[in-house]
Amino acid sequence: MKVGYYPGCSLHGTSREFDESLRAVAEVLGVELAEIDDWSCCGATSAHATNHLLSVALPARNLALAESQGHAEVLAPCAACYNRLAGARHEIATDAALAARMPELIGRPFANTVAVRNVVEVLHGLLPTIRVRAGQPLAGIKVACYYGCLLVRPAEVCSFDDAEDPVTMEEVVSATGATPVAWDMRLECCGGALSVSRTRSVVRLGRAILNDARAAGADAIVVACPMCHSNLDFRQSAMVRRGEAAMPVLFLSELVGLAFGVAPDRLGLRRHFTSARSLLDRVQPPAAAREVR
Amino acid sequence: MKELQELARTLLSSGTVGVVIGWEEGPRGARPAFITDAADSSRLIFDHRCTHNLATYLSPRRPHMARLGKAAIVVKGCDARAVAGLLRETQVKREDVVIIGVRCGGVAADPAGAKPLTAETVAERCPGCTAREPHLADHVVGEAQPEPPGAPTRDARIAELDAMSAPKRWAFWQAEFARCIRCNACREVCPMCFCERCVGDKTEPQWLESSPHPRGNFAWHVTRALHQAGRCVDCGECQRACPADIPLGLLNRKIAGIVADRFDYRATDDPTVPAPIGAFSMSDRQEFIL
Amino acid sequence: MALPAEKIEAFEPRITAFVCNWCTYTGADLAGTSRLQMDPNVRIIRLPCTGRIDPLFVIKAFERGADGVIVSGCHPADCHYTSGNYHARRRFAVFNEILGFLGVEPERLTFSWVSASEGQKWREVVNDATARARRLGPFDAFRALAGRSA
Amino acid sequence: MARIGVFVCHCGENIGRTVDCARVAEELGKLPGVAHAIDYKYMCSDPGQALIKQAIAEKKLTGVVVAACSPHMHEKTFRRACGSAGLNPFLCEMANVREHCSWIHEDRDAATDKAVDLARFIVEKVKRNVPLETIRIPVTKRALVIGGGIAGIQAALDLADGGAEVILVEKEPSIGGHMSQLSETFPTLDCSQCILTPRMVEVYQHPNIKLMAYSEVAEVGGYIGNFDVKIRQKARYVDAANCNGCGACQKACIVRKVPSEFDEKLGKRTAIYVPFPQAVPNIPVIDRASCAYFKAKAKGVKKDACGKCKEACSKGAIDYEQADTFVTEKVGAIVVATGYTLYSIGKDQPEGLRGYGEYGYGTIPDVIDGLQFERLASASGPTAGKILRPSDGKEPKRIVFLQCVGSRDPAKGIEYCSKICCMYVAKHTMLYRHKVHDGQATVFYMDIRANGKGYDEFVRRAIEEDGARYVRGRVSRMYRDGETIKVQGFDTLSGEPVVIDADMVVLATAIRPQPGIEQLAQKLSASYDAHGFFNEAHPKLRPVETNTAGVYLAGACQAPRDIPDSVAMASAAAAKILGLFSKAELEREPTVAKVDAALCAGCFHCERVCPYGAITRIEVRDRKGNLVKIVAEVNPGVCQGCGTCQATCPSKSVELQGFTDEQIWSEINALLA
Repeated sequence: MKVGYYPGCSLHGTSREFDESLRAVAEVLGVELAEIDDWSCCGATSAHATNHLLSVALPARNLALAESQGHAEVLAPCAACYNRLAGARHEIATDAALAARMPELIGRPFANTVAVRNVVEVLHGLLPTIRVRAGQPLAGIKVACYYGCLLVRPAEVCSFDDAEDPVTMEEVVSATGATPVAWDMRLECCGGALSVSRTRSVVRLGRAILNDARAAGADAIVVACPMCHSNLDFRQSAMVRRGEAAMPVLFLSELVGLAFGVAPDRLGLRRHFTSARSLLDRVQPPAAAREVR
Repeated sequence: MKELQELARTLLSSGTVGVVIGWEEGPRGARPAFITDAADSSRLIFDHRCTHNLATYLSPRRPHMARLGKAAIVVKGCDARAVAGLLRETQVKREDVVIIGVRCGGVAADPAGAKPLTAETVAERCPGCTAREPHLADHVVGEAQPEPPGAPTRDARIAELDAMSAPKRWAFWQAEFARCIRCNACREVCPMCFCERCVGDKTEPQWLESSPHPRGNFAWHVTRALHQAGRCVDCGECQRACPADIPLGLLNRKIAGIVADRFDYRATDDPTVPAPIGAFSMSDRQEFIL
Repeated sequence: MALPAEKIEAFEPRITAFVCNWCTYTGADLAGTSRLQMDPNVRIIRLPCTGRIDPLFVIKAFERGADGVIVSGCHPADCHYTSGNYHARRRFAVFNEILGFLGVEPERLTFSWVSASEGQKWREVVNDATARARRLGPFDAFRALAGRSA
Repeated sequence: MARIGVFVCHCGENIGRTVDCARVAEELGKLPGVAHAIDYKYMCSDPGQALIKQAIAEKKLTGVVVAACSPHMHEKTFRRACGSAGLNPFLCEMANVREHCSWIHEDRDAATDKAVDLARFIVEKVKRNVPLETIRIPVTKRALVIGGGIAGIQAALDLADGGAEVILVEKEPSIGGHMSQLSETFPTLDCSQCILTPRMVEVYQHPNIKLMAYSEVAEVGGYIGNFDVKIRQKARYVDAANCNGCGACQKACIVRKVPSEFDEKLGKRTAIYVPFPQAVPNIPVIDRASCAYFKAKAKGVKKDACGKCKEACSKGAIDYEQADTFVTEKVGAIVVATGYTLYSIGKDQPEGLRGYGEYGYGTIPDVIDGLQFERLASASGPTAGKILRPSDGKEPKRIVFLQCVGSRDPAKGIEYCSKICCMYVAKHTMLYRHKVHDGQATVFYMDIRANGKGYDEFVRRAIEEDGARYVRGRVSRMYRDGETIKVQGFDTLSGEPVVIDADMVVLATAIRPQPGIEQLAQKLSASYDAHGFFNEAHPKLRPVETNTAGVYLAGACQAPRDIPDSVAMASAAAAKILGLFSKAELEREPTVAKVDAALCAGCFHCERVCPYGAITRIEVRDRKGNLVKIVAEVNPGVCQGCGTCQATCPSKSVELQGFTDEQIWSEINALLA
């Protein structure tokens, strides 16, 4: 299986561990990630806050590149990239006038034929393989799956799962041998980019999420979004109070990698701000944990 | 072949049916056969020359057939769709007919066509056929056949016509229809033309002039096409029967395209699938309506 | 096929309209009561419902020398008989495409939904159909079938 | 040879100004078959009509054409005039030379030419007209009412009081419908049962009403005035004739924990039960699915099957062998009053709808719907009128009410307003405050739609006197936090997100039609909208009729309705039916289709396109009785004369009288001569 790969800026920057773990997991699963040549910014929040047309054209350029490079589908691991790419695809598909303008705007032919996938969706499609490849190292580990906002909404764009009650991430986690917990804050806002401008709001929101996961008995939170990860991991020290245990926050690909027995180093687990040691200590065989500082 | 003959023998000698409608060897190639005596079952054949759609003999407007008793009929996949059409339009009851399906690898345009079947001799509807397996049959005999030789040609010709200006298309069809002698062979051979009294024969008022005259010819062919919309099974019999070589298959193919495009309907041998004309959808396209 | 300007002036197309009793006929009545002036080239034949309008009527009208034909009835969901217009829509969708395939200029045939309150729309339908037929000129091709030319 | 009379009207100046009427008459007079052609100032006036009558008599006319205004204006007038002169009215037609000619053209020559054309083709049509007889249909003066809620009860009583016989069919064991479940009603806060139960008893005792509870309509045949309705009476396993309603069987029943439908699953009932104490009829039914006797039988246990109720019954009324029975009734009119059901927020939804995952898909305890709250507030309910939350029986001190759950939410598949929720939520907050004095009700709303008599005052009272806190905005999420439910929403007036802690949440879920309504509508050949509500014949002028003659609507089967609206509709439907029943026979225009059995090949395309189910199949047999073929036949009582069958028939073996192929062919021919 070969799939076009759109890493976006995060996976080359703050979330390198997402990229590293994903490549390690893809290798085990026999998925070839073909990075799109000459990819550019998806537009993220800035574009659609300033110019609507631009916010569609930027993703369209990348989709057109993928199209010309022969890809039927593109994997966009970052939830924001995914949302922008899938959103633009949807908008162009449902607006003939917009579709007609696209080739001229982006300066290349574009038929809007490329499907956009996120990590949860792709891994979910490989459940049987994951079950076979996963040993038992995660047995007994409880995980809170955190979707955030961009992965499953809006419903008409992100139709791979129920926008209000998604289950795919839990199913992937189950396939790794870990146990997903039932909790309430799975879809709550993490504060997103307000992390910089209104840090206190993000701390307040993140704390509620951490507390709920902890109350549900989770040993770790699993995410599939660099923004969520950054907020819950990087800002966690401000969220937990004295006496409260830290909550490791893992990318879904990292958890799957652990299940496959990939060395934590290769999964980038050492890059986290909140130590994953408490979790790694429980991963069987515990030898794996030694590779981390 | 043996299998088919054996089956016919059993059906006749057990009294299950009074007649088996199939094909036999005739002086000019294959021809329809009506076997009423089990001993004659060995006359039955099936090969690429058996182009006739025998379903037309099931029409209740053929009383001499009814006299032969309950019928078993040999059908190719395309013919089975005609039987389904008759069932759908309550002309035949399912329990009144035994359907023997044969697996088809395409037939020749001419029942006298020599072996083997080639891209030159194959009937134009056969290449790319999607109905070679008769699902409706009570018994299916014979082994799976290879794909018919050759490539589909009609869609390209239709596209060519569609690309012409209206006056050019008009001239094309007028030249074709000008040859029509109103012999009604297209109608008589058609399994789906089972009306008691064809509108083409109606007087008081006479909507369609019945003499071979350009005006009546045009009206007839438009009306025939319209009445076939969503009903034609593309068995090609009208075109084969036409002594004037009018490309009726082209027109039929065009209609099939229209109903597929607009109503998502394709001829099928499942009689429970309702025909598109006589039904409607709230969301039918209406781009042609102001 | 377009005619030179002076001929267009002189030519008065004959247009037959088949309309349903409840919507378009009443809409045409409203155009009358509203005194909406329109081209005098259209003659209306009243049927109960578009469901009753048979493609044979259209063929016959062309055979008899009509230069244009209008078929008009109730908007979807407004049919007095619930669904006659839906059946007509399917029937005429196919008929229209077949005629086109056989080389009849699509401008000869006008299909419209005109409700009882759309007198204004009826005027537009009439004037547009007349203008189109005027532009195309007499339907000589069809008349030639009968061996007579206009 | 035809002898047609042509009468050209000037309509004062209306036609005469632009059309040369004399010339029209003169031109028409030259046509073969026209025996008489004149013009006159006002054809519709008495002297004008006299001219027609006189000509019919003197010139022995075989047909009349009046070239005047639209037939919609005066066709009836002139046909009546012809009829009174002894000419069959259907031999008279009008040419519309006013609306379609003189009023829309200015050029006198062009208008006159056109008027001649218009009259000429109508002359050709009339030549082919044949005398037709008005169709007379006998009327069975009995009505069927489907549904025994407040709408059905009101319709049945009004009809019965008006002297008509009524059959009232109710699918539940008792009549009363949703209204019997309600605690108090807005805007007066009078007790629902107190006003309803006397009406229920009245139904039971009315000599003109035959009540068939625990029954359903299985089949409907026939047409206005003459419906044949097959009704399935479901087995109660209790002999209604012998039961005296003592209740001993229920006391004896060993299965005591079946969730009660009447109490919206908040209370329990026995396996043999009457839904509520005031049920009408007061005859129990055995719920086979939960009955110990039937369960044991199903497992094959022969001995020791329960049978406690049978032992307890002193009248020997319990009959385990009872089976469903069918009766066929003849009725002349039908009222549909099947009411509503509530949308539920769960995950499993019918096609086109979505549940509320953001509210936990109905998995959070103490999130209930409006009808459940009614049962909690009802003195006869499972808590005897105390507001106690279902999970732990504690009294909730903080209740959040949500309006528009499902309703007005296209994302969930329902874009319409459910109409009654604004009012009953206000009522709920009042009932709550009256019962829990220190309780705080919070209402999330989008708009308040209180547009009835005394309605807005009622909502103001809830807010101003009973302290309900109204928050304008929607709730985005709901989740449990220990014993509390966190309700997270947005106050659009202050522009702030809000989180409210609640002990209980009440959802005003959307009103939907009863399940199975499509099938009923199909049996009745009545149309319904995309949501399954019955369509009225005209949204303004015929609000309680359907497009199928003789079938009427009352209550929430047509759209969300409150009690006053439902009652008004029911009385209106009853009045319509009593009007229908006041005549011995119905008269119908003979514009109906007729099949030529000799030509019909029996393809039944006509059957498929007929909007009214007017096509039936009949057998054609030869003299020896052998079946020749099965052909179509039109029921003239059902046919409404659209003619879709004729245009569809490939061989033109069906003809619409008044618009035959011959007539239209002649019109086309004459028009383009």
